[in-house]
Amino acid sequence: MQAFAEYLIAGLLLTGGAFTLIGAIGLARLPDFFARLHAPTKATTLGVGAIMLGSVAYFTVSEGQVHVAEILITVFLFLTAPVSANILAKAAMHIGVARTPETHGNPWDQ
Amino acid sequence: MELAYALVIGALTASGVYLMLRARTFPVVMGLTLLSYGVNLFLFSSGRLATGGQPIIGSTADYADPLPQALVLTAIVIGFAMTAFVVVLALRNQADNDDDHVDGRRPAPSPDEDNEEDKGR
Amino acid sequence: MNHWLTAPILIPLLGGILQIFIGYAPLSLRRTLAMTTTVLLLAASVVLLVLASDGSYRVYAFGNWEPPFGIVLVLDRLSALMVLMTAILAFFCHLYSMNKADESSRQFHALFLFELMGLNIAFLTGDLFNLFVAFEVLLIASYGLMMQGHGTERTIPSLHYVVLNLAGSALFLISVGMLYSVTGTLNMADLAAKIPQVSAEDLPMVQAGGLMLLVVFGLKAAVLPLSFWLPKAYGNATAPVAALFAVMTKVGFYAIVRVFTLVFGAQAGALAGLGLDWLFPMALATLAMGVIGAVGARSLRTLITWQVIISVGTLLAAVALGTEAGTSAALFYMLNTTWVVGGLFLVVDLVSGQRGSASDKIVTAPRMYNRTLLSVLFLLGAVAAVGLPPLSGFFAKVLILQATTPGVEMAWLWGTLIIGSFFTLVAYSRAGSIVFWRNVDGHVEKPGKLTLSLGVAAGGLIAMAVVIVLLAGPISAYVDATAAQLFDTGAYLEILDTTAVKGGA
Amino acid sequence: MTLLLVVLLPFIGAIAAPLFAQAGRTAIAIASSVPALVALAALFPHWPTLAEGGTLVQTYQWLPAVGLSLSFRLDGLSLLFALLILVIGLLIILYARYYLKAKENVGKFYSLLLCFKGAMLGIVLSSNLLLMLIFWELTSLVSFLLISFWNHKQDARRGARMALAITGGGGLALLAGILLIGRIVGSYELDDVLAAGDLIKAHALYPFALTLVLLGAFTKSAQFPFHFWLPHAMQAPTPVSAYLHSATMVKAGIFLMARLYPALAGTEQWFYMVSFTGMATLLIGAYVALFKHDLKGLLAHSTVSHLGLITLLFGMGTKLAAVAAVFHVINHAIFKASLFMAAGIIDHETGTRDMRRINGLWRFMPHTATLAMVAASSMAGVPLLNGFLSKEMFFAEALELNLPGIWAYIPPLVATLAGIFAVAYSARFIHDVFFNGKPVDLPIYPPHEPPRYMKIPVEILVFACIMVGMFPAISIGPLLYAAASATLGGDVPEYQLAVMHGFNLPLMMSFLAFFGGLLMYSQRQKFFDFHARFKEIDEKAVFERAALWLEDLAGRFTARLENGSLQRYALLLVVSAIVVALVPISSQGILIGSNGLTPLDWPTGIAAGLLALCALATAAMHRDRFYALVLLSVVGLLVSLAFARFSAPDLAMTQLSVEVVTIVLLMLALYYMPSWTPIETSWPRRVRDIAIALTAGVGMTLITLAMLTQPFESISSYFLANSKPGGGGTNAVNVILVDFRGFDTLGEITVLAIAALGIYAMLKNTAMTPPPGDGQGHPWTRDAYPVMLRQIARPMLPLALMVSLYIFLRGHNLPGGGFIAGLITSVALVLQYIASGMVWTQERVPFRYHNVIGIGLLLAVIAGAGSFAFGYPFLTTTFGYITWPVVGKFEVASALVFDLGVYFTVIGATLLALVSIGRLSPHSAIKSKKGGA
Amino acid sequence: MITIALYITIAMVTLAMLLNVYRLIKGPDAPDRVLALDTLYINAIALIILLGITLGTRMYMESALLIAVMGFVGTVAMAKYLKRGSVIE
Amino acid sequence: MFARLGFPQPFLSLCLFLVWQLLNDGFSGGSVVMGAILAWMLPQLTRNFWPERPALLKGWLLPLYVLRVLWDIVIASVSVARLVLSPRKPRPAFISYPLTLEHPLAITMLASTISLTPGTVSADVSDDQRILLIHALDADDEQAIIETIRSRYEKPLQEIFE
Ligand code: NA
Ligand code: NA
Repeated sequence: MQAFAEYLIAGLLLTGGAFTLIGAIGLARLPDFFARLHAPTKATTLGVGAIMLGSVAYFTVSEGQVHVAEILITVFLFLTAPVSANILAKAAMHIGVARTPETHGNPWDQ
Repeated sequence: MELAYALVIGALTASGVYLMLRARTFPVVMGLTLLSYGVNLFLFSSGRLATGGQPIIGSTADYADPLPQALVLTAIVIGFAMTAFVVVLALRNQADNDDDHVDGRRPAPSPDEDNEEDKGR
Repeated sequence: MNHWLTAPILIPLLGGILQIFIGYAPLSLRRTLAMTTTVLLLAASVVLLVLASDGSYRVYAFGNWEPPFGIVLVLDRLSALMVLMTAILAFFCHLYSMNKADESSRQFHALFLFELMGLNIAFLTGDLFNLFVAFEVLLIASYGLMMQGHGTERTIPSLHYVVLNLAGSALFLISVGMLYSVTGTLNMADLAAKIPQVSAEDLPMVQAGGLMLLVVFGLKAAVLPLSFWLPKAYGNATAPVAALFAVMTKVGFYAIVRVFTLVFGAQAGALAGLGLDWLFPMALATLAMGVIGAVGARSLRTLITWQVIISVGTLLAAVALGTEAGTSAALFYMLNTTWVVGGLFLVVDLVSGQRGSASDKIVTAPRMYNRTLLSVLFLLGAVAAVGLPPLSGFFAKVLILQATTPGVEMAWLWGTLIIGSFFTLVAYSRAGSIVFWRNVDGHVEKPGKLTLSLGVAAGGLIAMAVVIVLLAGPISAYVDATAAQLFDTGAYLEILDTTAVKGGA
Repeated sequence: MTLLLVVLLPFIGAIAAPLFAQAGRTAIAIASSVPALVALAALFPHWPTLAEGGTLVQTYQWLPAVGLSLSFRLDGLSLLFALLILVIGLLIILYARYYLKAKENVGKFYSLLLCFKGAMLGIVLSSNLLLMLIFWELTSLVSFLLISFWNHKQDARRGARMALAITGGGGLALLAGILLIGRIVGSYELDDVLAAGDLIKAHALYPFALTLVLLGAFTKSAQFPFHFWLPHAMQAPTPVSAYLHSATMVKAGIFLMARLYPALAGTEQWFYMVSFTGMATLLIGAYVALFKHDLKGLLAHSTVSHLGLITLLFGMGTKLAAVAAVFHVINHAIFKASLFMAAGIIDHETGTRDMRRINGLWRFMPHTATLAMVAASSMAGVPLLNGFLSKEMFFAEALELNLPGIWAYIPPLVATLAGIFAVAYSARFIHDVFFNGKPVDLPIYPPHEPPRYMKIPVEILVFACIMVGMFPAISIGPLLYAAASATLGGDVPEYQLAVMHGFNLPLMMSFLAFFGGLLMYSQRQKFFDFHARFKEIDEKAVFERAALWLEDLAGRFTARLENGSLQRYALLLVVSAIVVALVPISSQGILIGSNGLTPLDWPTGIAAGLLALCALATAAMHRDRFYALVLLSVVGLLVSLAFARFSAPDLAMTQLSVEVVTIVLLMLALYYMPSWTPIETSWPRRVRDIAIALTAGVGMTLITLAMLTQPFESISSYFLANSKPGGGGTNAVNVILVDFRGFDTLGEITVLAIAALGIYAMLKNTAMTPPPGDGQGHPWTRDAYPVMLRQIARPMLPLALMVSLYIFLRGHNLPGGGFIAGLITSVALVLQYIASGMVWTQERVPFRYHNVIGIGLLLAVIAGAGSFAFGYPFLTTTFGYITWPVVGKFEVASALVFDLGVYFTVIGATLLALVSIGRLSPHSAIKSKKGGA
Repeated sequence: MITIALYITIAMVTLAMLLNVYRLIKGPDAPDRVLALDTLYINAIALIILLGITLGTRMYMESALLIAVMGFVGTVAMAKYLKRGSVIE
Repeated sequence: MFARLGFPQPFLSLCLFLVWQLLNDGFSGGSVVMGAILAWMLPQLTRNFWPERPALLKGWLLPLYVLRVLWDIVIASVSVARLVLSPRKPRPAFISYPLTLEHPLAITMLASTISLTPGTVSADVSDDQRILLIHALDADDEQAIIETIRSRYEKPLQEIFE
């Protein structure tokens, strides 16, 4: 395998891993539910996307043949993650989960 | 590897059995589900554990035993049907007895009948 | 390949599928088609019995994959007997259901037919895992059937029945896994061939797997201490369903007979006779428990449900003797008890329909319209169930008693069976004389109508007790031959030589 | 044929008799007489042979496996009994014609009577012990129905039940005894058994066999302590009492002793058991008879006493005693039947049987009184009547009994004492009924003589009393000889049948009994006062109480075990499984097999740890149901990862899809249920449950560990080798599912279909009230169908359909297949239901899910049955390759049709189940009125 | 190099899963738990892809795709349950 | 024209065609034929489930929009990462964003975009679909956020849709 490809693949994988981990850290660390909602919607989605790209690259290079199915997964995640976040936010507003006192504005009644 | 796998099955079995022995339908159903996870993993492993040996002809050199996989697949589907049925039965129980106790809504225990299953009800 | 072997499975399957489609068709059409299916099944069962009575094994390899790789049906005397017994029972139950019971839901006939399909798979299959699948088919259908009918009283018993059987299914799978993990096969004949060669290291695994299988079958058969779910489950099901369920415990019995004579039979080396020493005392305890339950019963239906448990205990005690004679006697007894108990459930339903709020409770009630007919049917059923002459139960009991050889086992079996019969006799005479004779003046308003078909259905099953007596000679010869065939496991193993069909027509 | 016919005729009559019921009592009585008349005619020609001690045996095969044959034997003994049964039976039929009222169910009565007659004939004519037992139990059964003929009376029902319990129970003992004899002898044929007497008596099982047989005989013949059923059986109509309880059924036990005399008698056990039982019965019966105020009660206890007498005679073990016993059987039958009939007439004419009210009937019915007095005298043992003769022989035998020491005096003493009582109660029967002042308060007054023909049977019997009493040798001699000869196996001792044997000790005893009896009766008030000091036991009430107590005890015991607690039943199941699995494992020990452990990579380790943790947490946190559900989802996800990790992509996908649908299902249900599980069980029980759960877990761990480390060989190489060439697919798992083991899959989708149908049926008419808000009390949100969700759900459907089609098509060769594809489609549709609601979605689904299920199953069957046409077994698949331009080469496999069946069934079943639950929501009902979202 | 990167990536994803489970168990509210579960689903997708790369096979690709579809529906169902009680109405 | 050929939603058909190619790892003879068949068939089958037609006036602008959003996602993730890893406490805010878009699909796309891009998550849409509730993770200037969204996403979407 070409060194360039190796760097690319390794880089994509590591980036993906890092974002995934950051998403998880955010989920663990951020102060309230609405804050935590951001982490997986963005970081994790992107992280997985990067890993997908790594996989695309890996198989395309190693098998010498185009492999792109992973892209579909990523697209899928991008489509669904905001909806999940939306409906979870609605659920949280309904339940009235605790917010950090610093929060400006109020959630809506459900 | 085998030890970790066995411990997982043990944990699934133990939690499944414990929940199966509860007094409400919902935990019982969850217990049965856990138990069936454990059982499926067990049956699956009766062909031994293999890494990267997916039984797709031509995809690898050594194949895992495909037969237990097929059996487990059947078992999963059947288990799904059964779970669905028992969930609905639990619903019927709730509808009929206005309660989800596994033994239905029972009259308050009479003083001479020291029925330990009744404690706390 | 003889396609007849698939008939008892495909006929109810197709009939059931048809019922799914015509759920909204007029009831009469659904009934006609359902009955046609059952009658066809009965006819096919007779053909199978004729085929099997030459004493050979017929193998049907699904998908043309030779055993032990594919799933095979194996027709021998035992399976043919089970299939025919079930078909006869089912015919009468189905006939009975076509009065009112099948109106409770549009799915009744489909469920009923699928139940038969499951039963027949269980009786015919030669594959352990397929036996599991068969169990699941017949169980899920039985869950559905059990919940048929209006009212809420059957929900809890059904729930118990379902949950316990789900746990039982889990155990079954564990057992299959354990046996497969050592032998690497699922075909029963192949298992029987491989069990004797199991290394000492693997022995405990097979032994534990086999015994857990016994627990599973014991649960289906309702052996003590796994029998307490049964009385309320059967007692609350609608009559034709409860009557059909007379065969359900026999599935457990069949599985024990099949697996434990074939796989863990005399040739099984270190594992020969596995489980029998557990089974015998448990069977006797079951018998005793059944008698106690029957004596304590306060309604006719409860009485009959405990009779089911008495039957199970008796059957398994005879089988646990581990002898050809014991098994033969058990098979004879099985025919008697299955039909008669089924018939009694139907009779009791007719009785309770004519007693108003007293229903089937053993109390004073207004006089029934059809008291004479019903009391005669009950009397005959009770006589056959208790095992008094001149009906079939007596012959069955004599066969079982004769099957023992002097020793401790004989003392226990004779003692339990005879003393048990005595108390059962007391229970039946009490129940019957109170229900039929202790009347207040007048009749209840709007009694259940005793139509011809209901009478034929209930009477037909009870009459089987007479038919068995009339055909006692041939039947006893058949069950003897069946037991002999069962114990000649070497012949069964020859099914492994079956080859695939070559070329098409 | 003769004997079989004799036995069968009454049964045929029993079926035919009710047909004549419409024609009146006379017609049915005549019809009912036919079998007996024919039987008598049939037996008559055999008399010359039998008189010389000959035997007629006729055998037909029935059930050789059991040792049961239709084998009949006619010899002196069976002839004697057959004649009693037939002749007295005829008299009873005549008598009953007038006894029963027109409005009574005469059809049933005669039918039962004939049944009984047939059964009784069966007993005495059987030459196969098992056959005899069949008839034996039949008599118990029929007598149960006869005693309870007036079943509206509580006493009749109770008496009948008691009789059935005792005699039927005895029959069970007899069965055991007979089976033991059969085991010893190797045959149930009477010839073989009687010839094997020495073998039997020497056998280790003899004491058991003897005891069991005697139990049968004693219960049937009302011997102490089983005698109490007989007096209570007097609730039966009098013809029944006269027939069953004097002449026939109670004699069956006696007959049995006579029949098996050569096989069983002659040992010490026999002597002690039989003679002492007889002695006790003799005395107790005679004593109690005196104090009975009920006419039939007196006769019943007298019968008990006489049966004791006969038993005692058999017990003595001498040949002469046996002859005397047979003789007394005849005599007792004759006088007691006539007495019962007389009592019946009195009852019939006065409306009561209470001797305290019945007085001075001589004045009203002198003819009947005369007859009754003669018969009663015979019962008392007055000379010139038949009772005297056999009693005389009995006294003689009592004196002959050689017991050691002081015991030698006991039998004569007992005999005399019993004689005294017999005279006393006979005197009472005569004096108290026909004289003793005027009747008191009779229900029917004044009493009349009965109809002419009702007395004829009594007259005939009383005539027989006198004839036998005066001319014994001519009248009964040959028959008695033949019977005695048959009883003793041809070895008849010298005996003389004469009215007088001279002035000897037995005659002295007779005199003593006679005058002692009269004296006792004259002093009766003292005895009555003495007797009144003891509380009379009402055996029927005792029996009834015992039965109730037993029922109650059994009921409570049962309720204790079968307590309706699922927790207990489940516990029993789990413990059973643990016990049977751990016994072999702990005794032989399996730990780690010879393959040893392979190293664990840490990501797998962490995932395994998480899996175990979440499983345990599900159990620990189960009280918060939603929380537990989330944990359960994690478990499901990790399980599917485990499948992927260990080379099972198909399983991973299946597990995942099923898991999500299951969770949706659980949430659908949870909506209607409490969201929180209360603590139900005490902590010791929870600790116990934890201990059991842990044991199960540890057990499974050990088993898994052992399994995974053992070397192993399986049939799988065949599947791998044949998957492509034989099944046409490279995904071996899929090929197994649709081909090698396609039949399993057919069963599996049937299960799915049935489950869905069952769910649909179960919820069809169920109404549920959902909670107005969540567990914390928040009302539900307004927004049922959020706009974002609705919008994303729309493109998801075609997208998911495409994915599922993709998964479906590749399944044969790559991970995937009909099942997973079906679930993807289902989930895509479920998303529509979630996002846009029940009504909106349902309007857009152009088919019934029932039909989808049906089509699925049908496709699978059709795919399987297609092979029939080519002569192959069901589910045989075929495949081929087609090359098209542009598209290239692709595979066509019949298995794909089967898989399509799976696909449809899964869709139909899953959605039918989910939609059935969803339909419960009242919201969907309200919406449907408005017409969509 | 890819091997090392793979190794580290797997480590990071596994660690992420641990953290997600931590949040799932800690809660404190039901939406937190569902969010953690949803994230776990996505992590599982990553893990399966990584497994495929490790094993050099694409046989597990569809499993990942399936998790994406199924996980979404699962999350939606749970969230809908939390706010509406009735998942299908 | 497309509708008459049996493509009720040509854009969806195109997407489906592409998805099929993705699933089959690129173009091949078989996948193109099959993809075309499915692209025609599936929208037909499911047309009832998508009653309101998406009014894609200028569908060709969509790829540009997608690219922009993709880039923003990367940025978003980095910024979230910074926030997550930094010890500073964020200043969250709920922001009511007045919508000018009207088509529900357009609103959904906007909301989705917002959720995927820096520091914001669409929490709710008002019942009358006129206001979007946005949760901002770290909102220094709420008005600025609203302006950014308006110019960067809502305007282009309006162009595409209406
Ligand atoms: Na009772
Ligand atoms: Na008097």
